[in-house]
Amino acid sequence: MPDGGTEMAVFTMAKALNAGLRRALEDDPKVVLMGEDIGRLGGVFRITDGLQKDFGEHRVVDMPLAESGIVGTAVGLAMRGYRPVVEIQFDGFVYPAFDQIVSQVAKHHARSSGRTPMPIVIRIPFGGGIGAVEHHSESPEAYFAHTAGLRVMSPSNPLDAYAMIQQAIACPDPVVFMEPKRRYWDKAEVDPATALEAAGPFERARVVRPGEHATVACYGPMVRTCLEAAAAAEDEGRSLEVVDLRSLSPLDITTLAASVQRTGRLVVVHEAPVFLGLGAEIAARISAECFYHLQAPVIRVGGYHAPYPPSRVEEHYLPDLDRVLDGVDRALSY
Amino acid sequence: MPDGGTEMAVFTMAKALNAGLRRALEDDPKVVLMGEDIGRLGGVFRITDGLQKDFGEHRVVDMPLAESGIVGTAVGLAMRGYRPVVEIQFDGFVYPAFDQIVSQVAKHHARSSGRTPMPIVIRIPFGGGIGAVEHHSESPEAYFAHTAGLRVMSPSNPLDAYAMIQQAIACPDPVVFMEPKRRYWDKAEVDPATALEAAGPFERARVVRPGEHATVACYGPMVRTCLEAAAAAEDEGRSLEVVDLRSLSPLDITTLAASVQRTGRLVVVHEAPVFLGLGAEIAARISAECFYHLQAPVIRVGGYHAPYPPSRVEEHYLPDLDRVLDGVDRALSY
Amino acid sequence: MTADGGPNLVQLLTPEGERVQHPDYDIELSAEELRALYRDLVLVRRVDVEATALQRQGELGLWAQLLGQEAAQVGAGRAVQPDDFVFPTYREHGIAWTRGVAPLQLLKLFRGVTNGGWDPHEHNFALYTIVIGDQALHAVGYGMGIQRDGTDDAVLVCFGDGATSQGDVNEAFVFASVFNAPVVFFCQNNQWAISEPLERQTRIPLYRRAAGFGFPGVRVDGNDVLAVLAVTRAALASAREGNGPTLVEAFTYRMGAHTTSDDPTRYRIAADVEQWKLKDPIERVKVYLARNGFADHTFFEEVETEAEALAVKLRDDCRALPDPEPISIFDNVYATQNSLVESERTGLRDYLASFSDTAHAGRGH
Amino acid sequence: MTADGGPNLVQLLTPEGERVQHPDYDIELSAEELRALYRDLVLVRRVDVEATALQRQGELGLWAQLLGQEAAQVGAGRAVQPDDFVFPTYREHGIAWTRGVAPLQLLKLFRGVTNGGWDPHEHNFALYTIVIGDQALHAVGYGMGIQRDGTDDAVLVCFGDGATSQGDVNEAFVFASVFNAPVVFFCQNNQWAISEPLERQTRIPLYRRAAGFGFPGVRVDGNDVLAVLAVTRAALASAREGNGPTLVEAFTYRMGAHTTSDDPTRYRIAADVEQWKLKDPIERVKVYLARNGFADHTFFEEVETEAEALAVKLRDDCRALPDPEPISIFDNVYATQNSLVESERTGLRDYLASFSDTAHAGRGH
Ligand SMILES: Cc1ncc(C[n+]2csc(CCOP(=O)(O)OP(=O)(O)O)c2C)c(N)n1
Ligand SMILES: Cc1ncc(C[n+]2csc(CCOP(=O)(O)OP(=O)(O)O)c2C)c(N)n1
Ligand SMILES: [Mg+2]
Ligand SMILES: [Mg+2]
Repeated sequence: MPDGGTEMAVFTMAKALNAGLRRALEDDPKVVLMGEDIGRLGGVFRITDGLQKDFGEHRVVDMPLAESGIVGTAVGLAMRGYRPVVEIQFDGFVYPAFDQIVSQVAKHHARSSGRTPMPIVIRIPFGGGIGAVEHHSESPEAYFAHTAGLRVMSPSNPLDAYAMIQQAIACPDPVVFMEPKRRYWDKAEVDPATALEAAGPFERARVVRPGEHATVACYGPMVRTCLEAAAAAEDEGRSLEVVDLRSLSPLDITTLAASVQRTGRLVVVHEAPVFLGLGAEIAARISAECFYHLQAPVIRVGGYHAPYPPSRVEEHYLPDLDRVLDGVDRALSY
Repeated sequence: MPDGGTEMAVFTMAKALNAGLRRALEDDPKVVLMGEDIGRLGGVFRITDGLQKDFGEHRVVDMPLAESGIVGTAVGLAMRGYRPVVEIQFDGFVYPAFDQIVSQVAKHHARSSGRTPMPIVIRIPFGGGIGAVEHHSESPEAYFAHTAGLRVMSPSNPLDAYAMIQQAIACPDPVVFMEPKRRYWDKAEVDPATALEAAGPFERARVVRPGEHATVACYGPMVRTCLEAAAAAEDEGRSLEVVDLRSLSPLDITTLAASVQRTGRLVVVHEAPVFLGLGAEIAARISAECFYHLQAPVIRVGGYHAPYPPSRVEEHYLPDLDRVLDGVDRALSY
Repeated sequence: MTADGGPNLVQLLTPEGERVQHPDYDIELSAEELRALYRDLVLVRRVDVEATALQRQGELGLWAQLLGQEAAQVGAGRAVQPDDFVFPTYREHGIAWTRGVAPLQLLKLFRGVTNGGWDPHEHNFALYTIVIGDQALHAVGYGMGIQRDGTDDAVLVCFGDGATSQGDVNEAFVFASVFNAPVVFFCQNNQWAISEPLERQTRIPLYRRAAGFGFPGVRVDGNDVLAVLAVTRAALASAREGNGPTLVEAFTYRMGAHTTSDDPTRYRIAADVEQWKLKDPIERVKVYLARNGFADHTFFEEVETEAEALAVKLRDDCRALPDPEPISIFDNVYATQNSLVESERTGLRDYLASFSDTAHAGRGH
Repeated sequence: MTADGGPNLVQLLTPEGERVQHPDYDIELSAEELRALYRDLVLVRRVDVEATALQRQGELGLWAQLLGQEAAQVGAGRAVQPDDFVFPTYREHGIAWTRGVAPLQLLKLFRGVTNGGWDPHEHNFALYTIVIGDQALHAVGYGMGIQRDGTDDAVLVCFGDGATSQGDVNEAFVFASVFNAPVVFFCQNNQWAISEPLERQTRIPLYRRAAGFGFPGVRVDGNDVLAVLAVTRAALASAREGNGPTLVEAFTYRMGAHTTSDDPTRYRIAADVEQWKLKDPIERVKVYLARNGFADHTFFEEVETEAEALAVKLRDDCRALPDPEPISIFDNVYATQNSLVESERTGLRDYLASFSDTAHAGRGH
């Protein structure tokens, strides 16, 4: 379970999210947290630890066990002027709420000609690598990114987690906020006073490691994996530029294309299945925007077209350092 | 409303589907049709017209108004050895069933190590162009194609409709069967005796018009549009090859790549939003597989990243002949 | 299920226009108030008839008729206070009327010039919800907002008999009862969900569903505007007083087709409809008003004239409604600047501009 | 909500091991049958304890303990006939036992070597369902299949108190009642949905939910194996006879953590658990057997020995379970040949083969 960090400056991602939520609750009395087990328990990942105690049961609400109900009531609260922040317990449990998300949350602002914004944040701990049973390791982000009206974003580190959760809550658009659960316990120095500025606008991708020979685009849990791969590649004399996308809808194609125009090669990495995953859209766009610059096709490294497998074999499903480097090899073999 | 056709050989797509369902009901006593208003009314599009009368209320079942319930009970019937064919009334009403589709229908065969197949067909009249109110004109196929365990297919003409619905029902895999509702009243000659053979395996794309200068890939409602565009292009001296994908998951990339390797150019057309639509996956794959053949980036023509608009403006949302030709122009401008 | 609503039906005005008493519900209305209700009923019906005609003339893509449900809607709508909030389905033209939403606003949606139509906050009347049942949860969430605001407003949410099968509606029952939310669930049981009779949704009267969730349910004669007003008022008062939700089942009948796209002759017999004609919601009020001297001939004629004028104006205004601009497709997809939308908007703008030079709008046509 | 289950609780054996009578439910069991139930209870608890230990030792990724719910599960499981079909949640180890599913099969899922584990058709026991409530609809559909087959089988579907809030469970109530499906809804109300107490899901006793949908609901002492057996048997018989669904609420308590990942000290007080310890489902049977001479010391010892042997074997077998082959990821995604899966399978196979030449499995490590 997450370590709160003893020094103010060192945060796990879990603690950073907790601190970000706390700030949002303090800053705006309209912020309401809703979810299963987020009160006394503090959520199964303890992201909301202590918040119900400090802000009360009206602001941090343990909801009946029904995701559609949670998101649907969040819509109603938003109509009444609240800013609901919904926690979905695990990725695989968001689907009962799919109708409310796709037909209501995503579309209501447009339907109302801009009169009724839907400032709802839907937090989803996502992805695998934690040895869990079925439905606890999925990466459903493409469903949401394909849905107009939703923003989709994913932090990869404590600083972004702290800043982006606050930005997401402040944003009048609905945001599906994909939290890389296996990175919840990753630590980093965060200075709350400057974090928002340091993180920058949430719509911007970030070059987290500059390089020359190929660009690696990734987000959420895969950023650390790709950084490790880039470090390993350096030993082999290959210089990889790693881009943390941060925003999955919209995509910051400008930043990514600028990188690819320099390196001439792109590998996209995510845990979600490759088929119609984010990598498909990125490959389609970059193949068009960098048509004369690409020296190799865009290589996609990701999950397979199969249900997420039992945990004893998940390491073969998930892209790891070796698979990323294999993708880089393929990109460089052209 | 659909015309039954007076000659045996001329079928509207609606009638072809009706005839295909009738054949399936006759051939296999385990086939059960389930949906809203599919009994006496024959469905809002009359696809099941007369079937309850002829096969009884146990085989053609008017279900309570709840899509999750309909799909969820279909799962149970499948477990008991039945072959449920579910009608979702309109595209925008499939989302309440999303959890059952994604977490149960799609995954159960794998979960059970192959012991319990899910031979369920989910028929969805989809797409726009019929002047309908919100939620009645959507193209949600990418959500399903991204989901491992589901097959997704879409017929574009009466012959395929007649054959593919039977193939889908006979298939032990779950099939999301996307019916292009605005083509329900398109007519064609169908010989029921030879139709299944004529249609060929459902996993295969079909070159519906050969051409030289560019390939246009499409499916469902857009096939007619693209054929019309190809005819218009011919007047301008451009020869377009039109490929009807038919199967959206899996994609018949072999057939498509063979075409693109000849023409050097590809335009993908669908009504669904471009962002993470099927065109993204096709562009990503073809850009890789035909890397040395493509003389232009893959051009995608499709719906916009916006909720489906009110009907008085839908003609500007939907790809039409001109937008297809504009896409072709762009492909040829490289 | 009894066609007459069974022994527990709350009724204050019989189909014959007789005022009857009920032990639990009563209502005192002045002649003026009674006349106002009658006027509502007539105008609402006239709007509905006109809209149906406009659809036949091709001015609307679709219309969902309320014929037969006027009393249920006017009764409920007039029970609601200005600061209360109402969540309608797609058939709540009568309630819309009571919330001050101009009929033309409703037509916009069905004509296809908008997916919305009015300002929900101006009227405290949400946009029509087409996905069956979704709004039930919105209502509960809105009610939770009221609880947090500490005001004594209440919420009325409409849905049909068919909607009671949806998971979302039942989840709304759970959430409302657990949170004791100030919500009145107003179910217009018009006996049909398109072609499916009530028996496809339930085997017991719908009002009894509420007991399974621990809150009261009442069945009221949905064709009796007085009873609906009284029962809904009481339910709203109970919500306001902190007693949580109530389910009101307005027992009525869909006299018309489901929508103008529907053909009810395929699934129901004319005799049933004839039987319900005898329970017309307007006729009984007219008889009651006339018989008791609450209104005279002139009044009835004035209302007819007003209705006619309303219809004429509606027709003209409807025909004059402009189509949206193509580029409006991208309006309000997001509340903030969005690079994807911007690039697609620019794409469409440029594309459209490419035609403006040429004489014809396209090459293919 | 009363901690003792309230006045309508069906009980045949008190916590003190006293056999009591109930006007509506009774059961006659031979000494042998009673001993068999006791044996079930003890073995099932022993398996649960062993699995919990295996999780602590790192052999399982997770375990969902049934501690405290043995009587509910054994009672229900023994009420089911061989040709009936059972739909479990993820905690139904006791019912699995009664269906002849070897405990090792259950462990496979929690160890992470499969997402399933046994042949549902061999045992007429569906795979565990993790998504709360989904299986309720499967059960109704299965029951509709039974109706079409014309056999007199019935279905038992399990879910928890938390699950009663899910739309799917309530839709299952609607569908089962409308189609009069032969389904027994078996709700183990263990008072908790992870950290949320019952009050988060309902404000009235759960068995009363059924009345809202028009079918009977019964609350039974879930720690009383005799009462659960009697009530469930009656409900199944009713389903078989064509009377449709029944909701059985087994009033019990989750004595352990939600799963081995959970820490209940964060949300509940030890005193509550202590109170429920006095209602232990096994102890009361033991007292009853001993006091009435239905079993002697030797029998109790034999059962202990058997339990111990079972645990030892389970431990050994669990440790010996092989991990799946990487390439098995692609097994059974489809029942037919699929070009996408084939190409990805080939890709992974080639990729794995690329390492087999080199001494080390990868470059990074
Ligand atoms: C989720 C969903 N499924 C299906 C439909 C199509 N549909 C529109 S109205 C309707 C029947 C609704 O019946 P009821 O709830 O009784 O309301 P009524 O139309 O009778 O007022 C159906 C099935 C829909 N709009 N939404
Ligand atoms: C749709 C869904 N949402 C959330 C979860 C996470 N979850 C697993 S068990 C559980 C609580 C279930 O409570 P209850 O139904 O009472 O069953 P119990 O665990 O007490 O046996 C939750 C919230 C889930 N598995 N599925
Ligand atoms: Mg109705
Ligand atoms: Mg529980």
